[in-house]
Amino acid sequence: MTGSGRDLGSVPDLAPNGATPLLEAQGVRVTIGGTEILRHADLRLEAGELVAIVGPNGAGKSTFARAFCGLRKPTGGTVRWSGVDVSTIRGRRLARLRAFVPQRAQVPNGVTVKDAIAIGRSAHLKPLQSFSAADREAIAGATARARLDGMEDRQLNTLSGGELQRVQIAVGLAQGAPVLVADEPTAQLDLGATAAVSELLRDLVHDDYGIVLIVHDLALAAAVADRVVVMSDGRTIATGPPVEVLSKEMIGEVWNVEAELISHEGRSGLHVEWLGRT
Amino acid sequence: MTGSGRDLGSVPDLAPNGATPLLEAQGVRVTIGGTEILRHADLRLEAGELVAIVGPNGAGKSTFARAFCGLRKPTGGTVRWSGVDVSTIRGRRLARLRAFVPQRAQVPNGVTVKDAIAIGRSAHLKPLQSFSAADREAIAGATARARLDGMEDRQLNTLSGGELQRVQIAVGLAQGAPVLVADEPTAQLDLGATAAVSELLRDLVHDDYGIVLIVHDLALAAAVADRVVVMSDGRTIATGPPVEVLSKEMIGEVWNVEAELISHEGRSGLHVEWLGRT
Amino acid sequence: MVALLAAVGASLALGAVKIPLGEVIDILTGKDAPGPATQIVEVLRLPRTVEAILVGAALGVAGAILQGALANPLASPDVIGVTGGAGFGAMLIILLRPEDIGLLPVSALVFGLVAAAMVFSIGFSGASGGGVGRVILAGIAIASMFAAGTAALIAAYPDRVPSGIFFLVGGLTSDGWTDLEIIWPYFAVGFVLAVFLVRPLDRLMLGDDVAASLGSRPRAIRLTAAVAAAILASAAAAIAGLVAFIGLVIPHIVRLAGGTNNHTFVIPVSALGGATLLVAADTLARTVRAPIEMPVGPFMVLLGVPVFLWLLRRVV
Amino acid sequence: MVALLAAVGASLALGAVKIPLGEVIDILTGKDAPGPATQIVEVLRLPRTVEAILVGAALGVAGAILQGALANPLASPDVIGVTGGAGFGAMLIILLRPEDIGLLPVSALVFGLVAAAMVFSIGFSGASGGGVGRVILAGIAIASMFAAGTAALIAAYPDRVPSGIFFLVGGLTSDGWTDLEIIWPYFAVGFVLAVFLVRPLDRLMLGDDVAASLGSRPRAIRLTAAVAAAILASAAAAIAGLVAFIGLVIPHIVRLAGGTNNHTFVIPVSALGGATLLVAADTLARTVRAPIEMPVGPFMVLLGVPVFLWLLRRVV
Amino acid sequence: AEPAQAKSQRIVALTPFAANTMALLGVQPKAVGQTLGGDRRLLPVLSTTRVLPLSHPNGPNLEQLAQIGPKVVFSSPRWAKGSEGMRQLGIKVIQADPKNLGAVYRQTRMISRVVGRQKKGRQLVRRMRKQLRKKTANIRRRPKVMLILGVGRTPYTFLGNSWGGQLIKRSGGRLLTGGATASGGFARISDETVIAENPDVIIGVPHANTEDIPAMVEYIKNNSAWDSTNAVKNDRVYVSTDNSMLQAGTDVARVIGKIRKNYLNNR
Ligand SMILES: Nc1ncnc2c1ncn2[C@@H]1O[C@H](COP(=O)(O)OP(=O)(O)OP(=O)(O)O)[C@@H](O)[C@H]1O
Ligand SMILES: Nc1ncnc2c1ncn2[C@@H]1O[C@H](COP(=O)(O)OP(=O)(O)OP(=O)(O)O)[C@@H](O)[C@H]1O
Ligand SMILES: [Mg+2]
Ligand SMILES: [Mg+2]
Repeated sequence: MTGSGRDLGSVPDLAPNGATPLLEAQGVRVTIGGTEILRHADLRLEAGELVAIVGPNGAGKSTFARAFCGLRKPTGGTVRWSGVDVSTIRGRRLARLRAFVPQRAQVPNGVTVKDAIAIGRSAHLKPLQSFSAADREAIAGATARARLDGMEDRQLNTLSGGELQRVQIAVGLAQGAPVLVADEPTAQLDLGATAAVSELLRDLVHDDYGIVLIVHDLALAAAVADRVVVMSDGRTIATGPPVEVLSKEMIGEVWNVEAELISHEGRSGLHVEWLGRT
Repeated sequence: MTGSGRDLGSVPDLAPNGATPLLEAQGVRVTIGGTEILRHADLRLEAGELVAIVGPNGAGKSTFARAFCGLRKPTGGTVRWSGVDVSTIRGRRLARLRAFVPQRAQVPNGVTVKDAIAIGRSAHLKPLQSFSAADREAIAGATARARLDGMEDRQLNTLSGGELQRVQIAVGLAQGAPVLVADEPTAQLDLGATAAVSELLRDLVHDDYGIVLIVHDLALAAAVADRVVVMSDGRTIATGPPVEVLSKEMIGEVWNVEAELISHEGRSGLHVEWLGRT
Repeated sequence: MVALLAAVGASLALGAVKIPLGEVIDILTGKDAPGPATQIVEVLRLPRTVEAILVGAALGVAGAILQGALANPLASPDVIGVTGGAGFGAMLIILLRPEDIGLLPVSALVFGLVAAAMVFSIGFSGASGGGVGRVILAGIAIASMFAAGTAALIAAYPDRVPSGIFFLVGGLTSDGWTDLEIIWPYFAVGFVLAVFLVRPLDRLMLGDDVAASLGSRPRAIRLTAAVAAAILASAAAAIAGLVAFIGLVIPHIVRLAGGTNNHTFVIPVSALGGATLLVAADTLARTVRAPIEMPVGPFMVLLGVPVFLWLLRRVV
Repeated sequence: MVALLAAVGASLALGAVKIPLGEVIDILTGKDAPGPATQIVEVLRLPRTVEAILVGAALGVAGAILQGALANPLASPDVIGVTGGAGFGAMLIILLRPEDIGLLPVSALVFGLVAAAMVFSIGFSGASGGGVGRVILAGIAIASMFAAGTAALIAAYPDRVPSGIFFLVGGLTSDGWTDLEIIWPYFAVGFVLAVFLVRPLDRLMLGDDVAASLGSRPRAIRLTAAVAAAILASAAAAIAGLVAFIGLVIPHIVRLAGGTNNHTFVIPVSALGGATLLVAADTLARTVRAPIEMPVGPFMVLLGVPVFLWLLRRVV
Repeated sequence: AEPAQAKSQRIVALTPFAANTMALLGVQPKAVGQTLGGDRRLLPVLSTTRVLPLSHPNGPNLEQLAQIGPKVVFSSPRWAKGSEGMRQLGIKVIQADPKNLGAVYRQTRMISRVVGRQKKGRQLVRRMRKQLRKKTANIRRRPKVMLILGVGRTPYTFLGNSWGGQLIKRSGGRLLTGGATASGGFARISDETVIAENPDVIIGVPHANTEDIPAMVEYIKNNSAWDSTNAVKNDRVYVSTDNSMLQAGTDVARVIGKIRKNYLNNR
């Protein structure tokens, strides 16, 4: 699979310059209905970097992602995209900065795979404008990358769990933004598809995309991420290269599980004490 | 975590005897809208056994599970629960035979965790009958096993992805049937919760439950399953002990990925060539 | 419960003719001699109050059941064609054969049930039969058909329309026990079905797959629920015309107030709430401008909507 | 498109008075001398056909937009209070101030918009404001209020109700360009908004999160869609009364026929379909029992429901 | 029905026709009905009689009625829904709201039987027939008349079998469309037909107040579909706000005389 990379996206309105990172979130806090769900979360993303966010259920990963993507107003802290405060960016400009693939998909009736991907691209169009050849190419590229060729005319509500998740990714890809934020895009995917998505993400990184991947599979995170951010109880508690951060101690402390990343013939695998025989 | 086991369930109407297995599905076929989705699937489950069904997206795992649980009428083949044809079993009798935890959850408004688990138990009641002390104990047991204590009054639609999945499992547990069929119950779970679910499942097996687990994580399947069934393209193509079935060759053939199960200090981990550097 | 009792008391005690509460109690306990007062209480007020209780409860339950079975907050007896059918059946009598007005309840009941049956025969057939989408679409088609029939009748007999209005806007009348004597079995069947539907509807909330796993058949539940709602709503329409408000709004009020969608709570409380609202509104409608009787709808709204809006503001 | 043109041709050519098609064309191209035939075509048939096209298209679009924005197949202009408001506005004039009958379209329009505005102010406020559930509940509350108001008016002036029938059952009239001269800007605004809503509504189908990710604001889209639908439906009610069928059924027919929910397809085709159906049904209503004009509703149902049921049987 | 002693009998008359007939027969009803906002067309002798407000659907308030305790109620199909309740109260309900001239005579005789004044009843009918003959004599002109019910752009036209249509025919007018009939007695007539048939007189029965008549006339004249008709051109558009065109009374001859004089210019 070769990266047609930048062809997918158009040049963003706010071109990143060397100094400011693509995304910088500091001390983000979110309160829902009186309880503080996100207490203090930081994130920094450069172009050409894949950051994985890991952490237990309910740690606030999805909430954090929604906040720094501008989908939910934080109650505190700052989020800057290429130095610009996210609350001042709107509509298509925001859509061209980042694509967000949510954790829970809505499965509408009467929508085909092709339609859904085209809708993802529509963020690029001015009202009334119709798809250009470049747009159509981006749609075809996203379809191919998500390995959905031949499924274009299937209705979303007849897809298997994994197929649906690939469509979600394709929708995000068609958007063609330089940053892709994906909230557990591989939860329902089989091993092969997960590997394909991993390759795809690395390809995108190679083409200077910035990627935030929220994921539970620590082995996968370790394999694809340049940097891992660990969240726990509403806070980002560690950040750094996978091998450093995902130590046996950290895993034991945060996830309460006896597990270790072990490398074998250059491939790392997570060896977990599943049945707590300790 | 200790297994209160059989307390959860009541004695099924159709008690298994030594000869007939709890569940036996042979040559099951399912056709939807003219296309044959399930071509030929076999499964045999004994009490005290955990069988994992693995296979790529769209292989027909969910369809097979729905068919042998009596949720969808197969177009061919036979499904017998303790020797009785599934199509002749109805209503509460079927509900006491097996619990099914579906892949895609519906998230209703205005339902609390406690309510949902109680609904799972309601399959045990005659119309108009109300919960007995034993029922309430089963509900409390299911809540505790799914680690949902303290969350009883939360609304389902405010839960995180992983929390929701634990509720689904708890609903199935409250049902108290001797067979639990779970379709990817750990897809959204964190490492700790996955380990907890694994332990829970093994506990149940220890208490003579029969369990069918559909799962993408081969390392997990290998660790918890007594037997693994591989599905591909609508067929069950292999069955046997994990280490035999999940060979490097099988994985390469079915999932099209370079990966290997490697044991280290008694824990096996899956070492995957994520980025296809082959 | 207390509210219902208070409403019932008021309903029996108040009316165009003043009868002291003590006398009302004497009459009800059979202590009072026959006379106009006895006649008013026994022949007019008592049956009417009983009708109000039954109709209000039936509509509350029908709405709650349907909103549960179709998982749609806009569901109401309209949706399964009952309102359209009953309206047509009533107009047929009122406009076309006013001399047979005694047949009105029967005609409304029969056409309400026929319309519902048509909706079910379309909605529950075919591959996706029994799915929420199909039932809703079938309901739309059939309801439109009967609405068109009603429109045709109304347009043909404009001078008789004022007589039909009371049915279309809904309201109770004082006419002794005759209607109830015919209709009560339908209420009975509907309420009994509703009781047995409480748990299955709860299961349906968790999705068709979970419900099936718990031993229920989602299609069968949906059909039974729709049938029960059709029976209750048709019976209610036969007695009180088209009182749309209760079936649509009461279950929402109950859900908002209770903070839960559990049918174990929603269905019985909707019955109570519907009965209370209708009894109270009918008492107001009879007394506010006595001896003129006003339509009951505005009073239901007057009592119900403020509560609804207040809950909406607080809870959601 | 062809069907619409055929319907328009028939609408212009047919009527209670027979005018040969050749003469109709001559009149339209200005070749014919003034006379009764010219008057009939120019003052009666042409404006009425134009009205039918606009009203049909407006209702089709309003329904399609609302069903999309609220993700509910039961959504129609009823749901955001427009029908209730417009009905109240019309009855206010017809029953309370019959001497000012000329104000009927304006009153219907204004009250339709007021009701919608009330729904929006409740539905789009608060923490969960703009969520589908809240908007629907607010719509139910406000629609009930206006329905109660209408019921109260009707009860107060029962004898005047026959005058209101044609508004309530809906239908076009032959009265030149006067109404359109006042109302056209509303149609214009509504249609323009609808065009800009096509893509945002498509995005909304994939869920609020995806829509937000694509740079849309779900609440804003929902509000704009509801406003556009309110304007279109109020304008339609001002001209043709309460024609419920089109807004509810046409979008479903279009979706079933096209096999897609894509708004790029559904919205324009609903406009075409609504216009075609209303023009055709109105032509039938005028001619079937000429010189008597029948209400248009039954004919829409006669033409629309068989298609709907046929599609339902085939596609779903 | 058994002839009864009228004065000692308790009778309530809900329709003006029944009340006036009773009065003409020399019997006072216990109470008379009056619709909400409706026009009272009662004879002066009835001015002191107790009035029961009528509202849909039952007509009178049944509690009030029970208190009065009548033996007989003269009602109308409009209040049919209330009949059952009245019967339950032990009241005999008799319909007395004629829809055509023949029924006026029949029901007059019927009322006279019920109140026990059969002889007076026969005299009354004879007198009515004679007056009618007088009022319908010497018809010279037969203008084409459009009689419309209601307000707005979509009024109904009275057909030949409606009460108003019969009055117009008796008064010498020709109804539009040759007086076609339909089961309800009313229909919308296509404006195209109006232009083609070109009525000489337009009479509106709008359910409005008397003081609104000029506004209503103005509105009818401004209907662009009708402005080419003789009626509008010759300023012969009238509005009648009482319900004499809608509901039969005992004064048929007087009403016909009024129509001929005021609207048809036929005397
Ligand atoms: N609307 C809400 N009301 C109350 N609590 C909420 C709401 N939304 C989220 N939460 C809580 O906030 C916490 C964080 O949720 P979030 O979805 O961000 O977790 P997460 O890290 O993504 O978890 P997972 O891995 O399970 O998806 C959870 O405990 C969740 O229950
Ligand atoms: N209603 C339907 N119409 C057409 N095809 C369907 C329908 N339901 C399922 N399929 C197809 O049947 C195949 C098997 O689906 P199934 O859900 O059983 O797969 P699965 O093995 O569970 O996959 P996953 O691991 O992704 O959940 C898929 O290709 C799916 O697209
Ligand atoms: Mg999450
Ligand atoms: Mg699956």
